[in-house]
Amino acid sequence: MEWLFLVVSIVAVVAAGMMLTRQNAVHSALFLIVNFGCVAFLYLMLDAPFLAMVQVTVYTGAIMVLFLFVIMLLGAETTTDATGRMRWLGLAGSLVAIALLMIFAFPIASDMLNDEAVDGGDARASLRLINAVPGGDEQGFRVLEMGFEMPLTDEVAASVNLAGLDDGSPGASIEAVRYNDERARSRDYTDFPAGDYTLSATVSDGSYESSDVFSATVSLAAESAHTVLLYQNADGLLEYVLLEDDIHAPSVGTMRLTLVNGLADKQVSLVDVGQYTTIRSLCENGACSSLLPHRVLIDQLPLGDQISIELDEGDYNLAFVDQDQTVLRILADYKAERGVIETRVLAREPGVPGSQPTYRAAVYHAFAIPAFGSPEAVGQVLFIDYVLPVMLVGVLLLVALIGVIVLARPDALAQAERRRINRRRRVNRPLVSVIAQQTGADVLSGEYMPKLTPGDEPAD
Amino acid sequence: MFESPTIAEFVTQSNLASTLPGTLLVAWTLLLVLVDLFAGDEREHWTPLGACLGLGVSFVANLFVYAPAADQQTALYGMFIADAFTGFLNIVILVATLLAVLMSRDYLMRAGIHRGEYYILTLLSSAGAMFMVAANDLIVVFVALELLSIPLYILAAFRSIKNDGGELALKSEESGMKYFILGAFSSAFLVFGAALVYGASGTTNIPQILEVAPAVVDAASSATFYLVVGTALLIVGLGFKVAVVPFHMWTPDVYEGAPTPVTALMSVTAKIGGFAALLRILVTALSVLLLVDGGVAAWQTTISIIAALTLVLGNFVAISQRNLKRMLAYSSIAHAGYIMVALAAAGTAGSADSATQGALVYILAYMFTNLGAFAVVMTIERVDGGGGNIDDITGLARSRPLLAMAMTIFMLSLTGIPLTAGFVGKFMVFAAAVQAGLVGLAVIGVLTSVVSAFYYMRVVVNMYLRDSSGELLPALETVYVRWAINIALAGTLIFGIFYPLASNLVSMVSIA
Amino acid sequence: MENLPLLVPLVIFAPALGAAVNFFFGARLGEKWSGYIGCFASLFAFVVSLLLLVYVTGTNGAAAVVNPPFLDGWLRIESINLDIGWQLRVDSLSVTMMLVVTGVGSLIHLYARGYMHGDKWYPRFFAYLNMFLAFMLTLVTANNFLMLFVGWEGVGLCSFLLIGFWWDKKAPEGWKNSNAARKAFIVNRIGDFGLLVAMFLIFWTFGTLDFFKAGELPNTSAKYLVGWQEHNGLLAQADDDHDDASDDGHGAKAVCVPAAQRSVDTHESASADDDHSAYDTHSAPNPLASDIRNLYCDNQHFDSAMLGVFGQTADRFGTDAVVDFGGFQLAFDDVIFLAALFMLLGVAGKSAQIPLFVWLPDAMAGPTPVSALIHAATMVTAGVYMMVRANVFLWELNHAGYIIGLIITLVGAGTAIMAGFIALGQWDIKRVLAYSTISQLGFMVAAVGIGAYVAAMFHLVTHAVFKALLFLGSGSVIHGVEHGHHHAHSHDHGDDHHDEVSPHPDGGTAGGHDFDPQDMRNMGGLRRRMPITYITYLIGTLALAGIFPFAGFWSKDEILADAWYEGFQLNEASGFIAFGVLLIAAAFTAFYMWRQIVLVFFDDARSEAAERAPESNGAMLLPLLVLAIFTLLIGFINVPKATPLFDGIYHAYEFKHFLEHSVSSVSKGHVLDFNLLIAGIALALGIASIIAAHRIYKGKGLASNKRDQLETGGASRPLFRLANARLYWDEIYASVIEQPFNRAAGFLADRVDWAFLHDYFHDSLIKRGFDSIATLLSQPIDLGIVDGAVNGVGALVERAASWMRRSQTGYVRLYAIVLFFGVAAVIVLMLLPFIQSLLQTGS
Amino acid sequence: MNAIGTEPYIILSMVLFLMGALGVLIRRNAILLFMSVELMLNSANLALVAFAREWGQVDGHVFVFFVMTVAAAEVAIGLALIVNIFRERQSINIDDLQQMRG
Repeated sequence: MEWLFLVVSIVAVVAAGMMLTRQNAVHSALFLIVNFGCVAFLYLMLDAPFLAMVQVTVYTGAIMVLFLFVIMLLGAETTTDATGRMRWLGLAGSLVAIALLMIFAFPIASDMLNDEAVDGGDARASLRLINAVPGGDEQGFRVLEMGFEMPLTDEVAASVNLAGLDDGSPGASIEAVRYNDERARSRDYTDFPAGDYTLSATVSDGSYESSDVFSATVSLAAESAHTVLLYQNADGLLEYVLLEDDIHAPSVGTMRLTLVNGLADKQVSLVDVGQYTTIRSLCENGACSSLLPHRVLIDQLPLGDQISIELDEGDYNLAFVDQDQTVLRILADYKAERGVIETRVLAREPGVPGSQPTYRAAVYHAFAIPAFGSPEAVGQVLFIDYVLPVMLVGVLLLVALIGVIVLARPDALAQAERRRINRRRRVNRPLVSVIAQQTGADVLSGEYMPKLTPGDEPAD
Repeated sequence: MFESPTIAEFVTQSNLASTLPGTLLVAWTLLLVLVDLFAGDEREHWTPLGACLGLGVSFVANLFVYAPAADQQTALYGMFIADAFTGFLNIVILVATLLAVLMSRDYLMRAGIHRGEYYILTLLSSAGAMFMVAANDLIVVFVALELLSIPLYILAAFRSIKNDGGELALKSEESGMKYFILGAFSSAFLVFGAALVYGASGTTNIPQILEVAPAVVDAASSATFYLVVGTALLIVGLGFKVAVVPFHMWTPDVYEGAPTPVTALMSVTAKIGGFAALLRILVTALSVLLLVDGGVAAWQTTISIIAALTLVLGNFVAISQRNLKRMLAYSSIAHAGYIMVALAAAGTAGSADSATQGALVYILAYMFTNLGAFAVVMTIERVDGGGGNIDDITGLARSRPLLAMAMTIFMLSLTGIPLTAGFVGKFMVFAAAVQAGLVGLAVIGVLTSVVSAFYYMRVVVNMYLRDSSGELLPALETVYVRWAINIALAGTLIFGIFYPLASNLVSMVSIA
Repeated sequence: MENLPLLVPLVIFAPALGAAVNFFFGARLGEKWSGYIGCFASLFAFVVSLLLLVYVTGTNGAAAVVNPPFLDGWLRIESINLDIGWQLRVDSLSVTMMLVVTGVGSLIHLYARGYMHGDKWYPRFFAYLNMFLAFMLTLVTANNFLMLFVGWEGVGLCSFLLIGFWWDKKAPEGWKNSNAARKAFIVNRIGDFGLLVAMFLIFWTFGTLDFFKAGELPNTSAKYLVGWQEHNGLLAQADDDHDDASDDGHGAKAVCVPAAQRSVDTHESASADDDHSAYDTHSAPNPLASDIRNLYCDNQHFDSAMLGVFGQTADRFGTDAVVDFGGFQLAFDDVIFLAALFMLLGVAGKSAQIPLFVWLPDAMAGPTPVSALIHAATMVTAGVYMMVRANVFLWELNHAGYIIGLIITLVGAGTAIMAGFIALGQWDIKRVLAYSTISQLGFMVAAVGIGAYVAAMFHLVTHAVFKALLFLGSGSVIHGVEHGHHHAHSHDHGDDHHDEVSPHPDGGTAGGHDFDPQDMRNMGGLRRRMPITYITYLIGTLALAGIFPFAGFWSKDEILADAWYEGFQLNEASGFIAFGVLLIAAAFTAFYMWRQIVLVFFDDARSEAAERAPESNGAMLLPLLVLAIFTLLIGFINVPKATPLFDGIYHAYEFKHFLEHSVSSVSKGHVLDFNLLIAGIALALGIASIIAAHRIYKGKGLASNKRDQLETGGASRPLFRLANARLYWDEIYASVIEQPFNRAAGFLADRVDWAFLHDYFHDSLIKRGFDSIATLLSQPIDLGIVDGAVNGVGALVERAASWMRRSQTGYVRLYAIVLFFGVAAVIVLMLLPFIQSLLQTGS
Repeated sequence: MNAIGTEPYIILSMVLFLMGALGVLIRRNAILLFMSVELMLNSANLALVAFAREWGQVDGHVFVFFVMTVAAAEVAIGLALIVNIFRERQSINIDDLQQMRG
């Protein structure tokens, strides 16, 4: 790789040098294109394929062509550099430039000798919290604190805190996620430096403030995403599981669906039941006893476990069933969109004690990390985080448009003038031509026109 | 898949409401483009009126958004910062633009270059300034700076659209070209500086740079070097916009050649944008990082030297100018030096707030006074470009006593005589400098303002105490221009006499 | 009575309102009403000042600080703890100044109604006069340096406007007027710079600009506290309040002041007691001072930072306090010394002292009432007032061995004798008075220098009265001669010429011929034509000459007595200098004034105009008469102790006791008995000078060719020439500095550098450089050192500027490379602090 | 993969940047002046991309994107100005633009 870099950079520098020294502007422009091409190549080496493409199309393709166009339009290829004024500028400028380069290069080079390795920067990890604990069920969920079991009477809000293991530095904390926050977004992930952390979670409901549920030591790798899933175990106590999310883009044409079981007493399966109407008829009474021909996508998932599958693009009717083939939840007309990463957590909905429990399959989206430097990567940042500059740049382009129109269209003002001249020409043509004959110029308009011979006079 | 927010989510999450003054102005201007397209020649006054109205709308929005007690908040995902600083400078920019627009119509009509695009460009340039003032990210600083500058390049060359080969058209063209070349040159430095700062800190967000910077400085590695050189280049790029020595060379030529209302506008808004960005970047992001000894930022020496050079050069060269616009150009360089003094003072730990407030009051005073002075100069200029010399205003007190009085007050304010806004600004700046331990700089400031009396008073003497040399000029005073002068005069006097007004307005400003 | 001080804003607002009305509606009001409004505003201010006098005397010298609510917090920067209110101070010193300003001002307003009659800018003139009053009163009522500075600048502006009032006259005259105005403004700016620097130093040092905080008495600092308390019975009261704090009553005293200091101070004040000190009868407890008093006695830790500038000075001076200027430190005492020096520069500008006196003679271009009011009676005394206000500085400095007193004395005495000498040889009636004013200001400044603050103020007051009288009298004379000239020439030239002539009496040269109504050579014999003017002028002259019993006698005598005491009793150099020099200057005064009397009023008329000069009208004569009466009486406000004839009739040192309440140093000074010897010497000198002048000029008129008698005499000719040419300072400069420089230049240029870099070095640098130095040095000194300096420095600056200008070649690429150099410079500058650390990592 | 560190790229970009600056100083042809400025901007972009890789963020790429857009706008205006000037003076020698000075 070094030699490649060396060759390309030498070409770039030489091209720039040629650009500076060519007398013919067209040559200069062509050398600049070479230089830009080299830079585009360097972009490729720097993992920026998108920018490399933009560099070639916008810079080389558009801007430089514009330059060339104007040079040729004006016939200004060799506009005189001959005037000998201020020749010292080049020398003085070069001296300063070299001095500056020395200043620039010395510390960088010394640092480079010290540390050859690429500093990868801070590797980031991501974390989010999913709360699968419904409150309000007096018989059920309890949090164990100080040896007592306390019933949770209201919706549970859970928080997670990550503290650095080594230095106690705060890693991340996620505040007050409620059960009802059923639709989570990719932006719910919190970023923090990768490393080892102490994970602790607290819950609180309407009557109890912040009870510590547990704490544990976790190791979170770089470029990974994790989900803390809070659920209730068979004993009604709160537990958590740390799930590693697969955030790499799913295979082309598929979506990735991850199923997590948040039900203490059941092993959940996911099945694809062809026709919607049949399911509907099956479950009219609220109790779906058994299913007609179906395809099992995920089989018998125990509590707290997760399994990911890739679904092809298309419409599905999905059903979650337990080990007894009882249908817990049906997702009718489920659209599988390509590129989506989705997590479904099966959890019990809060309900009146004693009544038939109902279940929900809460959906959580995860983000898909696009490849570094890809159009997706740039685009994501561009249109959310940098929406203000995008807006400003849009206005700027409008300004450029208006400016070019204003500057390059003096004829709008001149039109009236020209009309006036033409009118006068029509009226006084014979007189004008006599004068023009003697002077060779149109004295009224100041424009040059060919000499007229007497025979050319108009007949009017 | 990437989830894009819905419009409603975007509006709430991005806190779009706090960017309203700027965004409304842009939106209004875009409407104005259509109005201008379809209004036709006989309704060409629609565009200037619409421009004034748009400024008013933005002004009202600004009053609502930046209510006195409003807290500092960010918007548009941390790109935009809405605080008292932004609100105050927005008002200054809007008033300046209003005055410039009021001045413009007569000038354009007289010069035969009245085009609706002029106002659109003016408004968009000001919108750029407003976003620059609120920029919380180096990228926004750069883009807003370009949005501020590029319309000014065009406007500087606006007289050349007549293309009649007249001297003024040539001058205007030359002015636009010079401004553009040097502006692009300095922009390149700015971008490179921003790149280096990004390389050192890993972020372009100004508050985040502040978080990272101390560690970078302590590391004393090449990252430190990037940061320092990057800071230097940022100072260069922004120093060019505010025209401080040695990045000032373009100023007199461009100011002279550009249409006078454009000169007036660029002498204010470009400086405001530049100084706001300098304050935000240096005081917010790069102050802590370079606190080398005794709570003094390492850039303080540099800024102080620049300020001193600017004060001396600006004031001294102004003495030998005969052309009023050129004189005002050098004077504006000098005034940039005074604001630079405040900036230097902000480099001492603990005095950032007072220095910032001083700078803001100075900017306010300078805005009113300078625009007023340019408006007076504009009224006495002739279509052929004559009448702009210092000898052409002899005896103005006789032919136009009120105009001469207004000019006198502007000159007094520029000198810094008490009971004018100029004094208030100078006082606050020098007080901040003294408080920050920059006594020498304050003394230079006082001395050079004594020098400045020399050339400002020459204008007054010429108007009042000399007989007219030639025939008196037919001064242009229409309602628009008169209003511009009146507003400027009122601002100069009100803020000069009722001191607490200005200091109360800025009392909540804090950017450190 | 208690609420009277609340009236003090009216003192400023009345003239300000008058100015505004005259400015905006003057043209519509017409001459009559415009004059009425101007006079009424001034008289109203005078009446208010009288009420304030009643307050100050009635409450036994209590000082009040008034803070108009709507101007509270006029200047406030919270972040640096700066809060300067528009506080107005009413104490004996400011009331004295207010009375002088409004009293003399009112009379001059009345006079101007007659004098300016027919002027086309009549309303504007009154607007300016009123505006001047407003600013002057702002200056004298200020309770802090900033307000003082506002007034200081404001009166400078009005002076500028009024000197150039007739700028629109025809070519030479109008130019002269406008140049004079510009010169005054620029010279004053130099002085203002000094004052500004002093203000910065003071603010930096004390953290405040207030003279005294509200309720603070001049002597309320820790050093003087005990004496003050004991004499006011306050300690007992404090003890009562703090019985629980300490069983022993004396313990409470110790709370306020360190014991060691206390004993010393008690002793001092006890000795001062014998000399009618401020502490015995004249300083009753100030009703407004209660909070400050509580501050001292309640607060266990006395903090002088809560005091005003002067209180802090008194407290911290002589301690080891240092002032931190960021980069360096200075001893507190040295800082005060510096501040006083810079203040002196301001004084030199405003009060026309060496070397900034040059603007004042030129300022006579303004209308005569302006000369009387601004350039004789009030504005020019602002410097003296400020120094008296800052007496604590000077007092402490003098007693710590700093030579500030000597410097001030040298400046003042030098100015006095120099201006007095120049006045001997002038022909212009107003110019004589102008130099006389400079000379008398020199007296006052010298008095301040020797620590005789009361004498300075006393002379300020009397001088204001009789110099106003003289100026108004001269105006009357000029007016008369001018009208006589018109009468004489209206037959010759016809009516058209009459119309051309400007109605302004001062502007006689308009119309194209050379008659100068101000030239004393064109006068003579006016005694008979203008009897009232003559009488009043004579009274003024005698007062100025220091003849018993006119006002000038008392005030000048007190300065001389103080100088004598300082020199011969205390062996201070400044006293010797002041005594000797001022005595000679006093003799000069008597001589040139009597010369003027003889030339103007005695003998036969020397021109047709003088023969036909009419007496002025009533509006002008009335102020003359009133001022003449005051000139007779005003001297008795401060008759010294043990004066023969007057002892027992008048309270001795009435004015001194009055001022003691506000000028703290006065009470610490010595008290002199009337010294017959000195009075006798001075009086004898004055009378001798008058007799000499009378013998020289009376009856002989002028010698042939309208030359002065002294000029024709063999021995005195050089002296007269010297005075007439204003001391030939230009030639002195030329021979002392310029010629050696030229010779050196020639040597360098011809021998050393002839071949080497000839073109550039010789032509551009040396020749041009020496040319500019020569130009600078050869500026005629009578146009003023500073005129020369301003122009010379101006020329240098312009040259430097145009050099810098030439670098602006218009080439974009040059601009770009300058920018590029700037980039390199900024980068290097920024890197400097880091280079070491970067190098360490590099190695 | 990334055998080459960031520093060589930065040094290269500085070299190109200074060459661009030099071009502004020595060329008289206004179009070449602009091309030199483009070279400067481009080298700044190179530095940005190198830093972006070092930090593993695309923010640098976004910055480059904006710089390119702004450069396009600037070029449009600049060339319009040049065309305008050429029409008036039949020359785009930058040294001919010195009517105003002093």
